[in-house]
Amino acid sequence: MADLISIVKGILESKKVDVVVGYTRATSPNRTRPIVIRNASEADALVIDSSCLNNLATYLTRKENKGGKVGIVAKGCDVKAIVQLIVENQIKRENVYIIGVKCNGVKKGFEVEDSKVLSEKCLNCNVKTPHLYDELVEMGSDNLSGKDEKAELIAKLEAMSPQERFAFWEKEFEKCIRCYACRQACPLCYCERCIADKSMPRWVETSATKRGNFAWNIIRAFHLSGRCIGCNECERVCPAGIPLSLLNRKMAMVAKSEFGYESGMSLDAPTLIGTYDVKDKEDFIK
Amino acid sequence: MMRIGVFVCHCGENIGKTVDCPTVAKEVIKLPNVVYAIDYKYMCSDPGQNLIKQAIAEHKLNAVVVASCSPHMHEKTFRKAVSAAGLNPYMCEIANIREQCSWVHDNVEEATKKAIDLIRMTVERVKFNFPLSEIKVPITKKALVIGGGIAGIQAALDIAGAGYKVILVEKEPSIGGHMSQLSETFPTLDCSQCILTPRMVEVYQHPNIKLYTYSEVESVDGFIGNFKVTIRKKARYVKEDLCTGCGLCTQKCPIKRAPSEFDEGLSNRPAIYVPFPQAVPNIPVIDRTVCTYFKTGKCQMCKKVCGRDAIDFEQKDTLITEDVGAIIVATGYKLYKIDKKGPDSAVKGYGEYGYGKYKDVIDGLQFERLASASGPTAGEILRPSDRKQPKKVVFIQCVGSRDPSKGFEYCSKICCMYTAKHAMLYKHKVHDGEAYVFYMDIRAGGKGYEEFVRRAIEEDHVKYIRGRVSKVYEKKGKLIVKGEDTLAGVPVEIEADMVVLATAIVAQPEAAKLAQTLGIPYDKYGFYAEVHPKLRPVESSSGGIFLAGACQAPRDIPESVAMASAAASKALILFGNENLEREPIVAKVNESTCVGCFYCKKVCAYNAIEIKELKDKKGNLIKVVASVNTGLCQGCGTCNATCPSKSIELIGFNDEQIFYQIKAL
Amino acid sequence: MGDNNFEPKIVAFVCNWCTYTGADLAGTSRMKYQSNVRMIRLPCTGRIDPMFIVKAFESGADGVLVSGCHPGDCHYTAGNFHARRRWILFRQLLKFIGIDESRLFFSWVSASEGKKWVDVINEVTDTVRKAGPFSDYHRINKEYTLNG
Amino acid sequence: MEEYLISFDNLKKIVDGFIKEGSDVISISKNGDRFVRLEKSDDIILNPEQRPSDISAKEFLFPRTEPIFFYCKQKESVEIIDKEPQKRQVLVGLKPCDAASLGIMHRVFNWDYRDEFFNRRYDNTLIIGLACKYVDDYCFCTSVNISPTSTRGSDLFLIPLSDGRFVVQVVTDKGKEIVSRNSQMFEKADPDSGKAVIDSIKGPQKKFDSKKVKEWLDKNFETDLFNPIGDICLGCGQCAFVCPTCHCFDIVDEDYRYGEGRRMKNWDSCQFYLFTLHASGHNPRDTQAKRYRQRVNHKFKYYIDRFGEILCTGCGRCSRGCPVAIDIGGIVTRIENLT
Amino acid sequence: MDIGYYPGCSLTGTAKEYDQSIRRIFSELGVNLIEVEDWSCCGATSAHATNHLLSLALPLRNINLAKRQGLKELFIPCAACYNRFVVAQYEVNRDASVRKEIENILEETIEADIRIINMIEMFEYIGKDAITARKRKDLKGFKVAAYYGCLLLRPPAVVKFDDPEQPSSMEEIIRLTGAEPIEWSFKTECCGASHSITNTNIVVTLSKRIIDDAREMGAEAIIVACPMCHSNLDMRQRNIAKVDAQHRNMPVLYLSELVGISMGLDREALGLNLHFIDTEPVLSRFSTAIVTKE
Repeated sequence: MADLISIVKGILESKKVDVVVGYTRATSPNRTRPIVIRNASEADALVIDSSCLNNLATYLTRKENKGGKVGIVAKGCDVKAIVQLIVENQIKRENVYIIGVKCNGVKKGFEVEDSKVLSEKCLNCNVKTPHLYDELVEMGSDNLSGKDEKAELIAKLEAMSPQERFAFWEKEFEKCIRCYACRQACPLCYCERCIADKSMPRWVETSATKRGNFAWNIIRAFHLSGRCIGCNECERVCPAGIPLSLLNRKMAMVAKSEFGYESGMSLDAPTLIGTYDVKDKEDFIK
Repeated sequence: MMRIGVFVCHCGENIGKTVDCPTVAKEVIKLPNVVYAIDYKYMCSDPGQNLIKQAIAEHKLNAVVVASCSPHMHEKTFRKAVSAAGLNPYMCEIANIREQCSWVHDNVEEATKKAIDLIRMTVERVKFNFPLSEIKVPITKKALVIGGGIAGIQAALDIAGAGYKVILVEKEPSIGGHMSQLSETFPTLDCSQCILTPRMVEVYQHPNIKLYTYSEVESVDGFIGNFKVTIRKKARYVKEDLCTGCGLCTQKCPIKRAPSEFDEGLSNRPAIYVPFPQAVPNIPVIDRTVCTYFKTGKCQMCKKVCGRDAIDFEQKDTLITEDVGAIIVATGYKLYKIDKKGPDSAVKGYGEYGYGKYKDVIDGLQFERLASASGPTAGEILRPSDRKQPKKVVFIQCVGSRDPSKGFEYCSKICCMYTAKHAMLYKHKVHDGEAYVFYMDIRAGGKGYEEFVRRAIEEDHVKYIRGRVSKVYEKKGKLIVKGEDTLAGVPVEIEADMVVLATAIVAQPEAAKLAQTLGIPYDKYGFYAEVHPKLRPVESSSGGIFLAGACQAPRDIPESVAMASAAASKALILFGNENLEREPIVAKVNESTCVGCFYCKKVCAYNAIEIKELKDKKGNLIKVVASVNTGLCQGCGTCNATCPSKSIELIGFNDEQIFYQIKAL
Repeated sequence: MGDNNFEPKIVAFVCNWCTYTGADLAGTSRMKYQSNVRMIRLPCTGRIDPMFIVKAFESGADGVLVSGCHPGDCHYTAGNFHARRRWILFRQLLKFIGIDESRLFFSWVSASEGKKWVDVINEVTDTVRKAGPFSDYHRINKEYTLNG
Repeated sequence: MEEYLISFDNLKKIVDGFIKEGSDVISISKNGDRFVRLEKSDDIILNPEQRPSDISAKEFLFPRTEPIFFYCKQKESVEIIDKEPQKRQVLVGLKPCDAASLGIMHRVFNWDYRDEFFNRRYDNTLIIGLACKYVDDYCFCTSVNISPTSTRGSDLFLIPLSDGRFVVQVVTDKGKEIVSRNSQMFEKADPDSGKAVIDSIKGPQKKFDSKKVKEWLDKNFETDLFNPIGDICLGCGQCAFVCPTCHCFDIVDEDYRYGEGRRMKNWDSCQFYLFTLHASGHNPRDTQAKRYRQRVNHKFKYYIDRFGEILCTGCGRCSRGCPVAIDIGGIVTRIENLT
Repeated sequence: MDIGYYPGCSLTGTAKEYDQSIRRIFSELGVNLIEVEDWSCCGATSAHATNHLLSLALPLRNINLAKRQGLKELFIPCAACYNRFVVAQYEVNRDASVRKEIENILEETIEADIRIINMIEMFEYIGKDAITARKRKDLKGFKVAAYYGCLLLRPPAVVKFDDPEQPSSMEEIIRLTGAEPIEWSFKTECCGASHSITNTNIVVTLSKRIIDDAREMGAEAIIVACPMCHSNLDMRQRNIAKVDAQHRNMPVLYLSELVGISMGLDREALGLNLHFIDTEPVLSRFSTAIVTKE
């Protein structure tokens, strides 16, 4: 397996790509951050290890990058996002050069207490080796482990009464400060003008009121239904610590159970919304 | 600044009885932007309408809400009224306080409250209405007729006769369709070809008709009044302009044993052939699947003998595009071929009847050829296996029809009649022969039909047995037909010399494909669906596309012809206008915010969403966005609801209108 | 659930061709049903945006009904199929957030089903009345308001 | 400066006093992510090793959203209704970097326009600071004229002693008043009783000299220094929302119900594309790099120009929480190295 | 592979060899047949003729038993039983009111979603490769007539199995053994089963015609997948011989037996010794060899 830096140098020199998005060491040594590399000489800054949490696919839909040829370092989960972006006409396959990363899971965070804990998104990973790539590199493994608290929580919520569930979310959404970090970090929130910023009419109240927060979080979750690829970036970046992945995962579960659908897996699979089956379940319709 | 007038209608007692209209008027005048409100006995009456017109003038209203009956009743009336007063008709909205308020509630208090709410909501909505004008779409006054059978021929002649151009496309080398294969026709027993051939020639010679035979519709773009059609003209390997139809090539062709499609395989034809003597156009075509030259690269006999050097082995398919305003689909039917059922065929079989296994078990069309003077036996009834005259012939009806368990649920409609005809023709030609017919019911609804069947039974002594046949098998050179006589309640076995199966009428195998090309719906059998089974029987749900003949359901000749003329008149009605006018309720894209995810395109049932590239002055691509073809858009608004960023909105039902309507709850 | 004189506020989003016409038919046939429902007419169920429902609750609705043409009868051929798929997802989402079957209803009512419309409306109204005011949503609506 | 000693229990008693008299007592939450109102004094956490909360305490003086006034639409007129909120509140256990921030923000809210909403809260707020023993890669208070033991912004300042008691430094009259009101809870401390502890706290080592940084910024508005940051910055603005000194806000009118509405004041961030987007469609800060430049300049130049204060207390929240690990301390350090 | 097994009464009596051969070959094929515990009558004859509800309740009782045993598929070799089970399932799934009635009778809820499998489907289910893989003898040249009878195929709308008039699935299984199914017209002709006891001469005439046609078309033996068919065709040949001097015996084999033979299994083990018509004359050429499981 070729090594990351030489690959990146190669594709930059051969003009296969204009830029490469990858990871580099951040200020604190057990943390990495994204970096955009424009010429081969900078490539040495690249690193790839279990602290590479970010889903870099977010950068593919950036105005600056659109149209151009972009190389990207992508774990399996990130590749799902890339696939979904291609399916949704946001990028062209031929314009993205995927340096896939064989990944054994990434750390929950950079804080000491998290450094041995496996990120939740990795627990049920089905793409340790990416399902689409142009080159493949190894990440190497430091045996992390974690347990799927969210799954338990979802089950717990489902068991609750509607009122209890509502109360739970009221408490969570109340924290929302509407920084929209969840949106900015999401690789699939590529709208140029988010509905939350639409003012005529104002579907989502600007102020961080409870009802505004409900509206925002509901529409966010719905717009990602059948699209979210479960990279958990939204939750990771939420400064208010709202467990957004609960919503995304629940909807992914629905997509699976109702339609046997999983997003980001295939370039030619039809999208979930935008298609229909005459036999779709309608037991809830009178 | 919005100046809204509210007009509350009593509709006599209909509304007034349960809704306290004066109070309603008093209440709604309090609403912001409502500058005038009045109740009146009958708003839809002339004085009522004048009330509105005057108010518009006197109070400088720029929007109107009429609280009355359902918009389905009088929306148009009131919109006309306001436009008469110089207001844009789309600045008028209806609050339905009759069908959905006064008529369905008893309690005056509740009904009145509800009426006020409904009006308030409508007032809020109308604030975000804006003037709209009908969309005008020009019409190309030229028709495409697909299918050169009797229906297609009739439609083409009617439209051409009215002075409009017609393109007639037929996939076979000659027009004429199934009717040209028939011997005689029920109930008059007049010779099919004698009545059809003149029509075929007329088509060929008509100055307004452009005929493309051996051609198929490749693709159809556009919409009512403005279709762009691409036609694939298949290579004949014969130059039509040079060929005189002398027929020398067909005589000299060394290949003689290719089964004749026209004779349903009961006779053979050469590799270069004209399907039948009266074919229109009388120009041969080379069947490259059997032609020696195409197989081995040698021979070229036809080329050698052709004095006009009309043979062209190099000929390629050509694509022709035509602009038309209306399309008439007349692609006809096929007979259900038992032996050739595809894996996905809806039908389970009838293998037990031995079709394809026993030579002398044939279908209806094959019998037509046997009985036809132009057929392989020159009209003599001789059975295929040994060319002997069958003395006992069994006709089995409803083979595949009316059989939910293993056939089609539907009735093929014409079998009762043509079976009677067959039996009759047989008896006329074989006087000492016996004819048996197994039937379920006789369906002879039609002018002179019942009488015709009676004649078969009473004058020609055809033996009708009511019952089904369980199997046909060969024993000692005879075809044993095992069946049941349900009237006598006994099983019957007939030792027949020949068996004729009235197999089901089925849709053309390519029907679904063509439907998708045209964008018209079809039923589970592949028959094309009409918009309304009673009131709009010859219109498909796609504007400007009409149906004629057996492509829509099993039809006999008179019906097909009637449908054809009906479809033609539909096209002519269209051509009677310069422009199409349609409601401006269509989607509109906000290009500045659209990111081109094209979910809107995915959900659009009318292919109304097109991909548009935005370029800067230098012509560099800025981005790709959706754009709406207002000709195709039908205004369902599914795109609007689907668009995540609300960058596409349905004019007339846009987000703001609904938003504020909800808000005023 | 609470006070007996509670009258639920119910919004119905309906398509123009089937349900709205069906509701008209109920009227022309002088059938009677409870007066709580407020209709919002749209061309097609396909037009009904999930945001409408959120907005309805924000505007104080205690229950929301979505109704259109039976599958296969859509005036726009497939609008209701797309709508149905949308609802399958959205309904589950709202349910997960605590807005359940006692607040959100779906039905197919054709132009000829005046009777069914009456039954649906009465059933919906009764269910919501039984469930009581949608106090959860009313509560969050109250935040930062004059009387909140 | 007066110094006293107080036991944790007595401190709690005082806090209970506040609660009883109806004041809001605010302290860090159990999981340390943000500040919350306390039910009872037992919930107080005074842990000098505590990492700075994810979201700063500023929301108690400058809430993420607040109504300015309400209005009712009549047919022709609009009626305006003010709502007078605000009771007394006590912030207990603020780190020096947090305590200082409130004073810094006070400047901007009392400059060309006196923001009554902020001031009303500010005047009604008592701040009890706590010496800080936490240091990580993102702390740099010492580089912005603050130290883990500086009393800036506090009314009372607590220095934890090994025996569980606290040295209480009385910083302001507000603080004095508390002491005198609860004198029996305090015992006089001999001078510099906290000194030992103070000396033992090193704090983060100085990363840069803010003067040099400003000099450079004064000269280099046009620079490509911020481009690499622009490359990766998501423009999510969480940095501004967690920052104890960021104070930009946006004002919107909301018809929260038919005929009734409110004028709201909401947090905003210069990192948002919409922040400077003109109605014309033109955007003077059209790239993320420009937006980030604005952030740095505002904190380390403009604010100093106007108020002589750095608009940063080195708490490191923005960098700790940044989704893409952009480290403002690091960047400013790099700037210094350029000089 | 575990699969539910409902033998039904015939297979414990007149059709013992059917049961025997089935158990033998499927153990060879590594299929574990789990017999439904406490299974009861399927209601094929009397109940079916006298009491509609009972005729549904009986099979459904057994289905519920099977479900409770955690079975997902139920293999029912007897065509009559198979037919009853499928019909019962169809009825309750189609008509909620019937379901209610039956549930009241059974005093338990019905989960009729178990998959019912007949003899032929069973072979298709375990896979044709599995069968060819276990083949030890090629029965090449062995001309046989596949006889389906009525119960496997009718009513078509309910059983939804093969073409009711012109079935071909059994032939496909037969071909796997190398034996050669002949084309004939009496595959689905009535053998008179229901008159088997009450009106034997009807059975004689009907069965005779079937056997005659099979022979005329060149068959050496008839293959069946139904105990009723077997007893009629096998047992009644004696009576046929009485009315028709020319009658020559025609061995009648169960499909399972045929497959067993191709597996080279011992004929006793397959129960061929229990037939009325000696099968040796046609089978002798495929010499026996006891194959022990490897």
